[in-house]
Amino acid sequence: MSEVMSLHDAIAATVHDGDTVAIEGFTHLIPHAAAHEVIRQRRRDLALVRMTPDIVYDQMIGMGCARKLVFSWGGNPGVGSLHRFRDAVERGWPHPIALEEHAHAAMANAYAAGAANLPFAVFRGYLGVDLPKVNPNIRHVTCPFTGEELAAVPALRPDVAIVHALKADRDGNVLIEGILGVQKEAVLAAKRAVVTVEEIVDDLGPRSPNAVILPGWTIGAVVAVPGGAYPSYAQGYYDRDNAFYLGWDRIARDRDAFMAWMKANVLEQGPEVFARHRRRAAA
Amino acid sequence: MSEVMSLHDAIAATVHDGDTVAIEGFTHLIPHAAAHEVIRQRRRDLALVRMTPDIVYDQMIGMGCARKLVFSWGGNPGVGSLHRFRDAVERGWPHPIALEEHAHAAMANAYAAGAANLPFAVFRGYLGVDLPKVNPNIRHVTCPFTGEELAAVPALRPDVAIVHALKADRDGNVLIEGILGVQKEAVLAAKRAVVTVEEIVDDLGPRSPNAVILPGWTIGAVVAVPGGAYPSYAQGYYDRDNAFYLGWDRIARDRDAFMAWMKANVLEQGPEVFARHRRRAAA
Amino acid sequence: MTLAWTATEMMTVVSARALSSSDVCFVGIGLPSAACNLARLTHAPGITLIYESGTIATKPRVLPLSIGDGELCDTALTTVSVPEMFRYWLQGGRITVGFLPGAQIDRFANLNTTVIGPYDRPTTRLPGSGGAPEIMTHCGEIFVTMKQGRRSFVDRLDFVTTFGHGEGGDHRARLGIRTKGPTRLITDLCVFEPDPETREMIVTAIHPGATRDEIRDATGWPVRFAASVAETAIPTETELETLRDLHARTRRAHGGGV
Amino acid sequence: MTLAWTATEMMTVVSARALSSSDVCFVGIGLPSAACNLARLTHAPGITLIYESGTIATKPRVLPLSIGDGELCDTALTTVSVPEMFRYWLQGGRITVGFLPGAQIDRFANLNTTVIGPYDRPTTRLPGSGGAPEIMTHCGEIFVTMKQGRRSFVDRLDFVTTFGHGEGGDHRARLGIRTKGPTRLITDLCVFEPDPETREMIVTAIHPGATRDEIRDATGWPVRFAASVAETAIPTETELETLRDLHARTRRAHGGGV
Repeated sequence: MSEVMSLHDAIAATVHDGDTVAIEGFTHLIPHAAAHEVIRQRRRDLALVRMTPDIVYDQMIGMGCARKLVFSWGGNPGVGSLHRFRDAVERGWPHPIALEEHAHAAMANAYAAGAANLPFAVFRGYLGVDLPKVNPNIRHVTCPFTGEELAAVPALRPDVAIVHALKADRDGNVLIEGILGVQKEAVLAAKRAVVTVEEIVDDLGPRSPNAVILPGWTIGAVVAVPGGAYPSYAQGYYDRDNAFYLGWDRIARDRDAFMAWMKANVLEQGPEVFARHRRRAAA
Repeated sequence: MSEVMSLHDAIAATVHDGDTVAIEGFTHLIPHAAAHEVIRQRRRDLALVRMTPDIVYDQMIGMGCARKLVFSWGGNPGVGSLHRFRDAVERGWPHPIALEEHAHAAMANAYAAGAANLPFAVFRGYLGVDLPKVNPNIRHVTCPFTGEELAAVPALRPDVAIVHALKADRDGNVLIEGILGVQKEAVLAAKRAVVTVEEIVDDLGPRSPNAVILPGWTIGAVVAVPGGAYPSYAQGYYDRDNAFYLGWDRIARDRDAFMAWMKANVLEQGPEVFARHRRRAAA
Repeated sequence: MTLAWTATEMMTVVSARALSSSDVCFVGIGLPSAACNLARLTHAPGITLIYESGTIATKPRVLPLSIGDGELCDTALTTVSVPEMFRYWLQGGRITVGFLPGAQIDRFANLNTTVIGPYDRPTTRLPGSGGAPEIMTHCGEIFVTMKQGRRSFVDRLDFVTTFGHGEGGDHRARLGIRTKGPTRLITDLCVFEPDPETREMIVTAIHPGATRDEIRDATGWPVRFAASVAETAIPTETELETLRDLHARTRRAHGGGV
Repeated sequence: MTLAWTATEMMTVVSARALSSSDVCFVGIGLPSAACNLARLTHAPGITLIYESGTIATKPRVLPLSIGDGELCDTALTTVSVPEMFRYWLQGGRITVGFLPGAQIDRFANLNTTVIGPYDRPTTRLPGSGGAPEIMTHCGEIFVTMKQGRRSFVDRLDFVTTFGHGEGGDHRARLGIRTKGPTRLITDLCVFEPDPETREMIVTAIHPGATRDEIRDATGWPVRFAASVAETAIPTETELETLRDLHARTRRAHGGGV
């Protein structure tokens, strides 16, 4: 059964220095507020996992939380580079970062394998490309029926998954709707999970019999953080703030500008600042 | 793009003697009307595939349509044996039938592998049991990371999948809701697919953004056959006729009683007889 | 001696008592379904029931007659596809207790539901594996429920459909299986539990009215009894009433429809 | 010479023309998204658009700014999870055309989006693979769209992120790949198509206003021209109006929100 608690307590209880942490979200429902809390609590030596590391991971890398990044596409979507990520890879600032690099197909299959308690994922992929030369975690298996060689990667089994969802009921059952990404797989693959939601309701209400739901007993902690996905979006609650993504490019380009922004907007704030974004679309 | 056509024409165009045919449905949405059409068209030498062969496969086996059965549980759910299936296996009537026997986990994974265009499925299973001794299509792969041995079975790639669903729109996009079974996987794994539906509507209407839908271009033919899942059920249309399942035991026990029933209720009828079951629950 | 309850009621009540609110159960049709819902309606209101048709956290008002009744879906938290059920939920290790029946069982709670006689020329063709082989290895523990008799409680299975404790001892561990396997075998006469060392199923409790001789006569291997054998507590009024109400509700709901 | 359209508009229009109503497209953000929706709004109303965020048969009223805008989900037939998208839809072989960009491309349309410089000590770290390697092998065919220049059209890639025609000839077939790979490379100056034998990308059409010398200057390998090189038809009024309306609608929709 999941526990409803404060974001501070949920992160403090769940995320430890050195953990492998998947903070997931595919454009939609990226848990910015939860990631800020991890930064505020000064977690170190994290192995960060995500298919599409974008601004939140740029922030965590720039603030020195990460020793390693497991990923398949690292950029500011529609804008360009992640400057803090590049600064870490190209110049080792604030410290060097190890990379385990994959393609999307590998990561998506690896999360699904983790959720299914398999040690590895098998798929058709990585044919003719250079990534297997630099990533020893890309191997092969042979089909025992056809003799065909297929790509294999280890299942992703993070210590912690952190995702944002639309709403939860009082038993901590969480509803995700719209663009689903790999959030369900990430939570089921992880040892522990924190889910932030736009709201906690008495009843999830009328829904498809096949609604995408994470039952409360698959989650460690559920936290209401209205607006907690901003500047990404929560379907039916608020839209993506594209201007923020554009603006981030300028902030992140410069180490000092970045540090100043993080101090003013993350270190000296709490999750309640996200509430101003809730239901903006509806307003 | 799927074509809307008559059940006779859809089966005539899609199912050929010797084909591997998956007529799927997991308690819910079993395509009885379509299976009857296959029987009426006197298809022969079919390799029938289904996780849970029940009455429709008992009928097809008893009518001599099948040379082989690929399955994981063959019984009359909640009632007992499938007598026509047993008569074929135990006494070779009307002719012997080859068995390729699996467990549910293997079949479910094999359909998913087929839908994903993989040559085989890998899962944790078949440990310590006798089935691998009698089924050469149960093999093993070794995890290239941990050395663990896992079970492997060939992907299911039927020539034809036949399923029943709730409704389709005029473009042949098909909605499935409620107990989903492996129908989506079976259709995506097959070379050709026929879907019977309770009704064809102008618009699928308000639904979850993540509704389970088979787009028209994944299906060969869509046919409106109201009541076509009877005596199984269609959620929101009519309930399962449990008395029919109980009654089938008596009919199927005896070869003559079976043949008489099939003559009166299948060979001399058409799919329109199923219409009397439509919306019985709602009436 | 005439009892105020049937053998099936006794088995159902004993099965229900073994469950708690924190369990996540993989439920089969028939007695397991009655037992799980009886537990939910009495001492284990928080129990999570999952049926292999994909219905998660379902709270049926009446007992389903098939593994995929609409009632299960209507009252579920959500319903997933069968491939997802077997991958993320069963193999994913999210089930604490599974219930299994068998046509044949041996002293190590291995089960046969495939054939009587040789596989290629069976005298009786049974339904086959279904989900059982992987339910047995992936659930935290397994309760087996079967009526006892020499034709079903056999010295040697005709076919090992489902691996319980194998040859006993550390056989499960040797195959890399980390779950407990069959921890209880609940019959109409008694309860068996595995010997801590040999893993042979031995009698640990006898139902009121049953005798050791009856149990011996109904078992196809030389049955062993634990050093201390309990007498099963009789069904309480609440247990019996709740169970009978559930069955009556079920009959009313299904009776009119056919 | 001043044209009545921009280079990007030309690329978009040429890309759109290559699509038909029977195509199922795996659409990327930016120019491919504009081209696919332009095709849908003009000559290919039946085209099926799929974005890797899971949205199937989407009909966005305005262009999405990210691969997972709410607009894509709101106007989709349905939206599936990312693992399902990569398994059942992309790897499942259900996509006829994919669009890919690259930071670097070579004469066989292999692409680099990983690093400039050595992998371990890059001078420029690029975003990485994303879906590209498997989009390139699983879609029926691939259109690559890139502005031409010597820094991007290179003799040798720093890193092969995505395998196009490899070393040319039957290299794809030798790896067991059955799809066509890059069948068009659409630039701001011209259109390349693979030589039927060598699979080297050769110029088959030149956009109005562009010259062979311009193309040579902007290509880091000794560029080859087909025996017969066409001139790209100029954008029609309908094409330009529809495209500009789409962009204007997009600006209005997104402009006010931020």
